[in-house]
Amino acid sequence: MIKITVKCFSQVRYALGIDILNLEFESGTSTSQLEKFIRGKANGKLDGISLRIALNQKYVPDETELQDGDEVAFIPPVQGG
Amino acid sequence: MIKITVKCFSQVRYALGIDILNLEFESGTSTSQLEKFIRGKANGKLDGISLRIALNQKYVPDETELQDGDEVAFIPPVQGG
Amino acid sequence: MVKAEIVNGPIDFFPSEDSRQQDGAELIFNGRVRATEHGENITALEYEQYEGMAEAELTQLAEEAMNKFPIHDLFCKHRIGKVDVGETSLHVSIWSKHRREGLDAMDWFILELKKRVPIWKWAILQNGSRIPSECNH
Amino acid sequence: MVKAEIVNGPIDFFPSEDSRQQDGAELIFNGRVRATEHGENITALEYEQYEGMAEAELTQLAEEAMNKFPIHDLFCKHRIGKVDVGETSLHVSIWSKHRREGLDAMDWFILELKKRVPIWKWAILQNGSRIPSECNH
Repeated sequence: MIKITVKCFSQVRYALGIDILNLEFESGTSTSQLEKFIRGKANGKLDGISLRIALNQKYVPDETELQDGDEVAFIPPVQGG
Repeated sequence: MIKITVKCFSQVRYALGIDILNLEFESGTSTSQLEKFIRGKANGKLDGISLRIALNQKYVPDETELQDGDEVAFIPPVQGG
Repeated sequence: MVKAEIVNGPIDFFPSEDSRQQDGAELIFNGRVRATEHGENITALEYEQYEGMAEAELTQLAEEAMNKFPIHDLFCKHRIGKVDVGETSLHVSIWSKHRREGLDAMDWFILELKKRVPIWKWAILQNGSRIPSECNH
Repeated sequence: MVKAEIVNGPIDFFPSEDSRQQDGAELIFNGRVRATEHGENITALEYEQYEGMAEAELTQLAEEAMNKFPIHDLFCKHRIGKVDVGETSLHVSIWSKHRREGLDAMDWFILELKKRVPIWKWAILQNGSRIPSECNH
Protein backbone atom coordinates (compact mmCIF):
# COMPACT_ATOMS: atom_id res chain seq x y z
CA MET A 1 0.00 0.00 0.00
CA ILE A 2 1.08 3.59 -0.65
CA LYS A 3 0.06 6.73 1.20
CA ILE A 4 -0.99 9.68 -0.93
CA THR A 5 -1.86 13.22 0.08
CA VAL A 6 -4.31 15.03 -2.18
CA LYS A 7 -4.43 18.82 -1.90
CA CYS A 8 -7.66 20.44 -3.03
CA PHE A 9 -8.00 23.93 -4.46
CA SER A 10 -10.69 26.16 -5.88
CA GLN A 11 -13.43 24.13 -7.58
CA VAL A 12 -12.01 20.84 -6.32
CA ARG A 13 -12.12 21.98 -2.71
CA TYR A 14 -15.54 23.47 -3.36
CA ALA A 15 -16.79 20.18 -4.81
CA LEU A 16 -15.28 17.94 -2.12
CA GLY A 17 -15.69 20.34 0.79
CA ILE A 18 -12.21 19.54 2.05
CA ASP A 19 -8.66 20.97 1.81
CA ILE A 20 -6.57 17.82 2.13
CA LEU A 21 -7.26 14.13 1.74
CA ASN A 22 -4.95 11.47 3.15
CA LEU A 23 -5.52 8.27 1.22
CA GLU A 24 -4.12 4.77 0.84
CA PHE A 25 -3.96 2.84 -2.41
CA GLU A 26 -2.42 -0.33 -3.75
CA SER A 27 1.07 -0.01 -5.22
CA GLY A 28 0.99 0.72 -8.93
CA THR A 29 -1.97 3.09 -8.74
CA SER A 30 -1.71 5.85 -11.35
CA THR A 31 -2.66 9.50 -11.27
CA SER A 32 -5.51 8.87 -13.71
CA GLN A 33 -6.94 6.19 -11.40
CA LEU A 34 -6.70 8.64 -8.54
CA GLU A 35 -8.47 11.26 -10.65
CA LYS A 36 -11.35 8.84 -11.27
CA PHE A 37 -11.56 8.20 -7.53
CA ILE A 38 -11.64 11.95 -6.78
CA ARG A 39 -14.24 12.64 -9.46
CA GLY A 40 -16.32 9.87 -7.98
CA LYS A 41 -16.18 11.44 -4.53
CA ALA A 42 -17.39 14.75 -6.03
CA ASN A 43 -20.77 13.26 -7.01
CA GLY A 44 -20.79 14.92 -10.43
CA LYS A 45 -19.74 18.33 -9.16
CA LEU A 46 -16.51 18.11 -11.16
CA ASP A 47 -18.18 16.99 -14.38
CA GLY A 48 -17.12 19.19 -17.29
CA ILE A 49 -14.24 20.66 -15.34
CA SER A 50 -10.84 19.86 -16.83
CA LEU A 51 -8.21 18.95 -14.27
CA ARG A 52 -4.45 19.00 -14.79
CA ILE A 53 -2.41 16.80 -12.50
CA ALA A 54 0.36 18.13 -10.31
CA LEU A 55 2.58 15.53 -8.65
CA ASN A 56 4.80 16.83 -5.89
CA GLN A 57 4.05 20.34 -7.10
CA LYS A 58 4.92 19.76 -10.73
CA TYR A 59 2.63 19.18 -13.69
CA VAL A 60 2.86 15.59 -14.94
CA PRO A 61 1.20 13.55 -17.70
CA ASP A 62 -2.13 11.98 -16.71
CA GLU A 63 -0.79 8.42 -16.64
CA THR A 64 1.94 8.68 -14.02
CA GLU A 65 2.49 5.96 -11.41
CA LEU A 66 2.16 7.11 -7.82
CA GLN A 67 4.78 6.45 -5.17
CA ASP A 68 4.44 6.24 -1.42
CA GLY A 69 4.37 9.72 0.11
CA ASP A 70 3.39 11.54 -3.07
CA GLU A 71 1.51 14.82 -2.91
CA VAL A 72 -1.06 15.16 -5.67
CA ALA A 73 -3.28 18.06 -6.70
CA PHE A 74 -5.93 18.14 -9.42
CA ILE A 75 -5.61 21.61 -10.85
CA PRO A 76 -8.81 23.15 -12.20
CA PRO A 77 -8.44 25.99 -14.73
CA VAL A 78 -6.21 28.57 -13.11
CA GLN A 79 -7.20 32.22 -12.76
CA GLY A 80 -4.13 34.21 -11.85
CA GLY A 81 -3.30 37.62 -13.24
CA MET B 1 5.92 88.50 -53.47
CA ILE B 2 5.39 86.34 -50.39
CA LYS B 3 7.51 86.12 -47.28
CA ILE B 4 8.35 82.64 -46.02
CA THR B 5 10.13 81.53 -42.87
CA VAL B 6 12.02 78.24 -43.10
CA LYS B 7 12.92 76.56 -39.80
CA CYS B 8 15.86 74.19 -39.96
CA PHE B 9 16.36 71.15 -37.74
CA SER B 10 18.81 68.31 -37.34
CA GLN B 11 20.45 67.37 -40.65
CA VAL B 12 18.91 70.35 -42.43
CA ARG B 13 20.39 72.81 -39.96
CA TYR B 14 23.62 70.85 -40.07
CA ALA B 15 23.71 71.04 -43.88
CA LEU B 16 22.77 74.72 -44.11
CA GLY B 17 24.53 75.88 -40.98
CA ILE B 18 21.57 78.04 -39.98
CA ASP B 19 18.45 77.81 -37.75
CA ILE B 20 16.03 80.05 -39.61
CA LEU B 21 15.86 81.44 -43.13
CA ASN B 22 13.67 84.42 -44.01
CA LEU B 23 12.99 84.30 -47.73
CA GLU B 24 10.90 86.00 -50.40
CA PHE B 25 9.35 84.25 -53.38
CA GLU B 26 6.88 84.99 -56.14
CA SER B 27 3.23 84.28 -55.39
CA GLY B 28 2.25 80.76 -56.40
CA THR B 29 5.49 79.18 -55.28
CA SER B 30 4.92 75.63 -53.99
CA THR B 31 6.51 73.68 -51.18
CA SER B 32 8.26 71.39 -53.67
CA GLN B 33 9.85 74.41 -55.39
CA LEU B 34 10.99 75.65 -52.00
CA GLU B 35 12.44 72.20 -51.26
CA LYS B 36 14.47 72.35 -54.50
CA PHE B 37 15.76 75.76 -53.49
CA ILE B 38 16.76 74.51 -50.03
CA ARG B 39 18.45 71.38 -51.40
CA GLY B 40 20.35 73.64 -53.81
CA LYS B 41 21.63 75.79 -50.95
CA ALA B 42 22.88 72.64 -49.17
CA ASN B 43 25.40 71.89 -51.93
CA GLY B 44 24.63 68.19 -52.02
CA LYS B 45 24.71 67.74 -48.25
CA LEU B 46 21.02 66.78 -48.25
CA ASP B 47 21.30 64.31 -51.12
CA GLY B 48 19.83 60.96 -50.17
CA ILE B 49 18.02 62.40 -47.17
CA SER B 50 14.25 62.23 -47.42
CA LEU B 51 12.46 65.34 -46.22
CA ARG B 52 8.81 65.59 -45.23
CA ILE B 53 7.26 69.00 -45.45
CA ALA B 54 5.64 70.73 -42.49
CA LEU B 55 3.63 73.86 -43.27
CA ASN B 56 2.69 75.98 -40.27
CA GLN B 57 3.65 73.05 -38.05
CA LYS B 58 1.55 70.43 -39.85
CA TYR B 59 2.62 67.78 -42.33
CA VAL B 60 1.35 68.60 -45.85
CA PRO B 61 1.64 66.97 -49.28
CA ASP B 62 4.74 67.94 -51.26
CA GLU B 63 2.87 70.05 -53.80
CA THR B 64 1.22 72.66 -51.58
CA GLU B 65 1.03 76.33 -52.57
CA LEU B 66 2.72 78.70 -50.16
CA GLN B 67 1.01 81.78 -48.73
CA ASP B 68 2.51 85.00 -47.43
CA GLY B 69 3.72 84.54 -43.83
CA ASP B 70 3.93 80.74 -43.97
CA GLU B 71 6.33 78.86 -41.73
CA VAL B 72 7.89 75.87 -43.45
CA ALA B 73 10.15 73.12 -42.16
CA PHE B 74 11.75 70.28 -44.09
CA ILE B 75 11.65 67.38 -41.69
CA PRO B 76 14.48 64.86 -41.99
CA PRO B 77 13.84 61.36 -40.56
CA VAL B 78 12.77 61.87 -36.97
CA GLN B 79 14.49 60.17 -34.05
CA GLY B 80 12.27 60.49 -31.00
CA GLY B 81 11.69 57.78 -28.46
CA MET C 1 17.94 37.96 -13.90
CA VAL C 2 14.66 36.70 -12.53
CA LYS C 3 12.68 37.59 -9.42
CA ALA C 4 9.32 35.93 -8.84
CA GLU C 5 7.34 36.27 -5.66
CA ILE C 6 3.93 35.44 -4.30
CA VAL C 7 3.01 38.06 -1.71
CA ASN C 8 0.18 38.26 0.77
CA GLY C 9 -0.62 41.95 1.08
CA PRO C 10 -0.11 45.09 -1.01
CA ILE C 11 2.61 44.81 -3.66
CA ASP C 12 5.70 46.97 -3.36
CA PHE C 13 6.62 47.77 -6.94
CA PHE C 14 10.10 46.95 -8.17
CA PRO C 15 12.11 50.18 -8.32
CA SER C 16 12.54 52.12 -11.53
CA GLU C 17 16.18 53.10 -11.84
CA ASP C 18 18.40 55.38 -13.92
CA SER C 19 21.64 53.45 -13.50
CA ARG C 20 21.42 50.84 -16.24
CA GLN C 21 23.77 51.09 -19.18
CA GLN C 22 22.31 48.76 -21.80
CA ASP C 23 18.58 48.65 -21.13
CA GLY C 24 16.81 51.00 -23.51
CA ALA C 25 13.39 49.70 -22.55
CA GLU C 26 11.68 49.35 -19.18
CA LEU C 27 8.18 47.92 -19.44
CA ILE C 28 5.89 47.65 -16.43
CA PHE C 29 2.51 45.97 -16.22
CA ASN C 30 0.14 46.26 -13.30
CA GLY C 31 -2.90 44.00 -13.43
CA ARG C 32 -5.57 45.56 -11.26
CA VAL C 33 -8.91 44.40 -9.87
CA ARG C 34 -11.91 45.80 -11.74
CA ALA C 35 -15.20 46.63 -10.05
CA THR C 36 -17.22 44.21 -12.19
CA GLU C 37 -16.96 40.51 -12.90
CA HIS C 38 -19.46 39.15 -15.42
CA GLY C 39 -21.61 42.23 -14.94
CA GLU C 40 -21.78 41.80 -11.17
CA ASN C 41 -20.45 44.56 -8.94
CA ILE C 42 -17.68 43.35 -6.67
CA THR C 43 -15.69 44.99 -3.92
CA ALA C 44 -12.65 42.74 -4.09
CA LEU C 45 -11.19 39.54 -5.44
CA GLU C 46 -9.74 36.94 -3.17
CA TYR C 47 -6.87 34.96 -4.65
CA GLU C 48 -5.89 31.53 -3.40
CA GLN C 49 -2.71 29.75 -4.38
CA TYR C 50 -1.19 26.30 -4.30
CA GLU C 51 1.46 27.28 -1.79
CA GLY C 52 4.93 26.40 -2.99
CA MET C 53 3.92 25.34 -6.47
CA ALA C 54 2.56 28.79 -7.40
CA GLU C 55 5.86 30.51 -6.69
CA ALA C 56 7.85 27.68 -8.29
CA GLU C 57 5.77 27.83 -11.49
CA LEU C 58 5.99 31.63 -11.57
CA THR C 59 9.77 31.42 -11.25
CA GLN C 60 10.06 28.76 -13.92
CA LEU C 61 7.85 30.74 -16.27
CA ALA C 62 10.00 33.83 -15.78
CA GLU C 63 13.09 31.77 -16.56
CA GLU C 64 11.47 30.39 -19.69
CA ALA C 65 10.66 33.94 -20.79
CA MET C 66 14.31 34.89 -20.27
CA ASN C 67 15.39 32.00 -22.51
CA LYS C 68 12.73 32.64 -25.13
CA PHE C 69 13.20 36.41 -25.51
CA PRO C 70 16.41 38.49 -25.49
CA ILE C 71 15.46 40.38 -22.34
CA HIS C 72 17.80 41.20 -19.46
CA ASP C 73 15.51 41.01 -16.43
CA LEU C 74 12.03 39.85 -15.60
CA PHE C 75 10.72 40.72 -12.16
CA CYS C 76 7.22 39.77 -11.06
CA LYS C 77 5.00 39.62 -8.01
CA HIS C 78 1.57 38.09 -7.70
CA ARG C 79 -0.55 39.02 -4.74
CA ILE C 80 -2.80 36.52 -2.98
CA GLY C 81 -5.52 36.98 -0.39
CA LYS C 82 -8.07 39.78 -0.62
CA VAL C 83 -7.30 42.44 -3.22
CA ASP C 84 -9.65 45.43 -3.26
CA VAL C 85 -10.98 46.97 -6.46
CA GLY C 86 -8.32 49.19 -8.02
CA GLU C 87 -5.40 47.46 -6.34
CA THR C 88 -2.67 45.55 -8.14
CA SER C 89 -2.79 41.76 -8.14
CA LEU C 90 0.02 41.23 -10.68
CA HIS C 91 3.10 43.38 -11.14
CA VAL C 92 5.62 42.61 -13.88
CA SER C 93 8.69 44.61 -14.80
CA ILE C 94 10.82 43.74 -17.85
CA TRP C 95 14.14 45.34 -18.81
CA SER C 96 15.52 44.86 -22.31
CA LYS C 97 17.70 46.50 -24.92
CA HIS C 98 14.83 47.47 -27.20
CA ARG C 99 11.10 47.69 -26.62
CA ARG C 100 10.11 45.01 -29.15
CA GLU C 101 11.39 42.05 -27.13
CA GLY C 102 10.04 43.59 -23.93
CA LEU C 103 6.52 43.87 -25.35
CA ASP C 104 6.67 40.35 -26.79
CA ALA C 105 7.98 38.89 -23.54
CA MET C 106 5.32 40.70 -21.49
CA ASP C 107 2.58 39.41 -23.75
CA TRP C 108 3.82 35.82 -23.64
CA PHE C 109 4.57 35.83 -19.90
CA ILE C 110 1.12 36.99 -18.83
CA LEU C 111 -0.61 34.65 -21.28
CA GLU C 112 1.33 31.65 -19.93
CA LEU C 113 0.86 32.75 -16.33
CA LYS C 114 -2.88 32.66 -16.87
CA LYS C 115 -2.60 29.09 -18.16
CA ARG C 116 -0.16 27.56 -15.72
CA VAL C 117 0.38 29.25 -12.40
CA PRO C 118 -1.87 27.58 -9.80
CA ILE C 119 -3.71 30.62 -8.51
CA TRP C 120 -7.48 30.97 -8.39
CA LYS C 121 -9.85 33.77 -7.55
CA TRP C 122 -13.13 34.33 -5.79
CA ALA C 123 -15.31 37.37 -6.24
CA ILE C 124 -16.47 39.24 -3.16
CA LEU C 125 -19.81 40.88 -3.84
CA GLN C 126 -21.13 44.10 -2.37
CA ASN C 127 -23.37 42.12 0.01
CA GLY C 128 -20.28 40.40 1.36
CA SER C 129 -20.86 37.01 -0.21
CA ARG C 130 -17.98 35.15 -1.81
CA ILE C 131 -18.53 33.34 -5.09
CA PRO C 132 -16.24 31.45 -7.47
CA SER C 133 -15.03 33.65 -10.28
CA GLU C 134 -15.07 32.24 -13.77
CA CYS C 135 -13.58 35.21 -15.54
CA ASN C 136 -10.08 34.74 -16.84
CA HIS C 137 -8.97 37.29 -19.40
CA MET D 1 -8.16 61.12 -21.67
CA VAL D 2 -4.89 62.26 -23.19
CA LYS D 3 -1.89 64.04 -21.73
CA ALA D 4 1.10 64.73 -23.96
CA GLU D 5 4.02 66.88 -22.93
CA ILE D 6 7.48 67.79 -24.14
CA VAL D 7 9.66 68.48 -21.11
CA ASN D 8 13.12 69.93 -20.79
CA GLY D 9 14.64 68.18 -17.78
CA PRO D 10 14.09 64.95 -15.88
CA ILE D 11 10.67 63.36 -16.39
CA ASP D 12 8.29 63.12 -13.44
CA PHE D 13 6.44 59.87 -14.03
CA PHE D 14 2.66 59.88 -14.12
CA PRO D 15 1.36 58.52 -10.83
CA SER D 16 0.29 54.91 -10.44
CA GLU D 17 -3.01 54.86 -8.57
CA ASP D 18 -5.30 52.37 -6.83
CA SER D 19 -8.54 54.31 -7.23
CA ARG D 20 -9.70 53.25 -10.67
CA GLN D 21 -12.78 51.08 -10.98
CA GLN D 22 -12.70 49.78 -14.56
CA ASP D 23 -9.04 49.72 -15.55
CA GLY D 24 -7.72 46.19 -15.18
CA ALA D 25 -4.47 47.01 -16.95
CA GLU D 26 -1.90 49.70 -16.34
CA LEU D 27 1.01 49.54 -18.77
CA ILE D 28 4.05 51.79 -18.45
CA PHE D 29 6.93 52.17 -20.86
CA ASN D 30 10.13 54.03 -20.12
CA GLY D 31 12.48 54.50 -23.04
CA ARG D 32 15.96 55.03 -21.65
CA VAL D 33 19.28 56.14 -23.09
CA ARG D 34 21.74 53.31 -23.68
CA ALA D 35 25.50 53.68 -23.30
CA THR D 36 26.22 52.70 -26.90
CA GLU D 37 25.06 54.04 -30.25
CA HIS D 38 26.34 52.12 -33.30
CA GLY D 39 29.05 50.57 -31.18
CA GLU D 40 30.34 53.93 -29.95
CA ASN D 41 30.33 54.64 -26.23
CA ILE D 42 28.28 57.69 -25.39
CA THR D 43 27.61 59.59 -22.18
CA ALA D 44 24.30 61.15 -23.20
CA LEU D 45 21.92 61.87 -26.02
CA GLU D 46 20.82 65.39 -26.76
CA TYR D 47 17.31 65.67 -28.16
CA GLU D 48 16.16 68.64 -30.19
CA GLN D 49 12.55 69.30 -31.10
CA TYR D 50 10.51 71.39 -33.49
CA GLU D 51 9.05 73.53 -30.74
CA GLY D 52 5.28 73.65 -30.90
CA MET D 53 4.91 71.03 -33.60
CA ALA D 54 6.50 68.25 -31.53
CA GLU D 55 3.98 68.62 -28.70
CA ALA D 56 1.10 69.07 -31.17
CA GLU D 57 2.04 65.91 -33.07
CA LEU D 58 2.51 63.97 -29.84
CA THR D 59 -0.93 65.07 -28.66
CA GLN D 60 -2.56 64.22 -31.96
CA LEU D 61 -0.90 60.82 -32.01
CA ALA D 62 -2.16 60.08 -28.50
CA GLU D 63 -5.67 61.05 -29.59
CA GLU D 64 -5.42 58.79 -32.63
CA ALA D 65 -4.36 55.92 -30.36
CA MET D 66 -7.40 56.58 -28.18
CA ASN D 67 -9.66 56.34 -31.22
CA LYS D 68 -7.92 53.32 -32.66
CA PHE D 69 -7.77 51.19 -29.51
CA PRO D 70 -10.35 50.77 -26.70
CA ILE D 71 -8.10 52.28 -24.06
CA HIS D 72 -9.19 54.73 -21.37
CA ASP D 73 -6.14 56.96 -20.95
CA LEU D 74 -2.85 57.56 -22.69
CA PHE D 75 -0.37 59.79 -20.90
CA CYS D 76 3.06 60.53 -22.35
CA LYS D 77 6.06 62.76 -21.86
CA HIS D 78 9.06 63.14 -24.13
CA ARG D 79 12.15 64.77 -22.75
CA ILE D 80 14.33 67.09 -24.83
CA GLY D 81 17.80 68.52 -24.17
CA LYS D 82 20.60 66.42 -22.74
CA VAL D 83 19.57 63.03 -21.36
CA ASP D 84 22.30 61.06 -19.62
CA VAL D 85 22.79 57.33 -20.12
CA GLY D 86 20.21 55.40 -18.07
CA GLU D 87 17.73 58.25 -17.87
CA THR D 88 14.26 58.21 -19.39
CA SER D 89 13.67 60.10 -22.62
CA LEU D 90 10.16 58.75 -23.26
CA HIS D 91 7.53 57.87 -20.67
CA VAL D 92 4.17 56.41 -21.68
CA SER D 93 1.39 55.22 -19.41
CA ILE D 94 -1.72 53.49 -20.77
CA TRP D 95 -4.80 52.50 -18.79
CA SER D 96 -7.29 50.05 -20.25
CA LYS D 97 -9.86 47.45 -19.30
CA HIS D 98 -7.73 44.49 -20.38
CA ARG D 99 -4.04 44.16 -21.15
CA ARG D 100 -4.45 43.22 -24.82
CA GLU D 101 -5.56 46.65 -26.03
CA GLY D 102 -2.99 48.32 -23.78
CA LEU D 103 -0.13 46.30 -25.29
CA ASP D 104 -1.39 46.90 -28.83
CA ALA D 105 -1.83 50.62 -28.24
CA MET D 106 1.63 50.93 -26.68
CA ASP D 107 3.21 49.15 -29.62
CA TRP D 108 1.42 51.29 -32.20
CA PHE D 109 1.92 54.57 -30.35
CA ILE D 110 5.69 54.24 -30.01
CA LEU D 111 6.09 53.01 -33.59
CA GLU D 112 4.16 56.02 -34.91
CA LEU D 113 5.95 58.42 -32.59
CA LYS D 114 9.23 57.28 -34.09
CA LYS D 115 7.89 58.05 -37.57
CA ARG D 116 6.12 61.34 -37.04
CA VAL D 117 7.01 63.39 -34.00
CA PRO D 118 9.63 66.00 -35.00
CA ILE D 119 12.31 65.20 -32.48
CA TRP D 120 15.94 64.41 -33.32
CA LYS D 121 18.90 63.27 -31.35
CA TRP D 122 22.62 63.85 -31.18
CA ALA D 123 25.08 61.52 -29.49
CA ILE D 124 27.50 62.96 -26.97
CA LEU D 125 30.70 60.94 -26.94
CA GLN D 126 33.00 60.30 -24.01
CA ASN D 127 35.48 62.88 -25.37
CA GLY D 128 32.71 65.48 -25.24
CA SER D 129 32.12 65.73 -28.98
CA ARG D 130 28.59 65.88 -30.32
CA ILE D 131 27.69 63.92 -33.44
CA PRO D 132 24.44 63.31 -35.32
CA SER D 133 22.82 60.05 -34.28
CA GLU D 134 21.48 57.82 -37.00
CA CYS D 135 20.09 55.11 -34.80
CA ASN D 136 16.33 54.92 -34.60
CA HIS D 137 14.94 51.71 -33.17
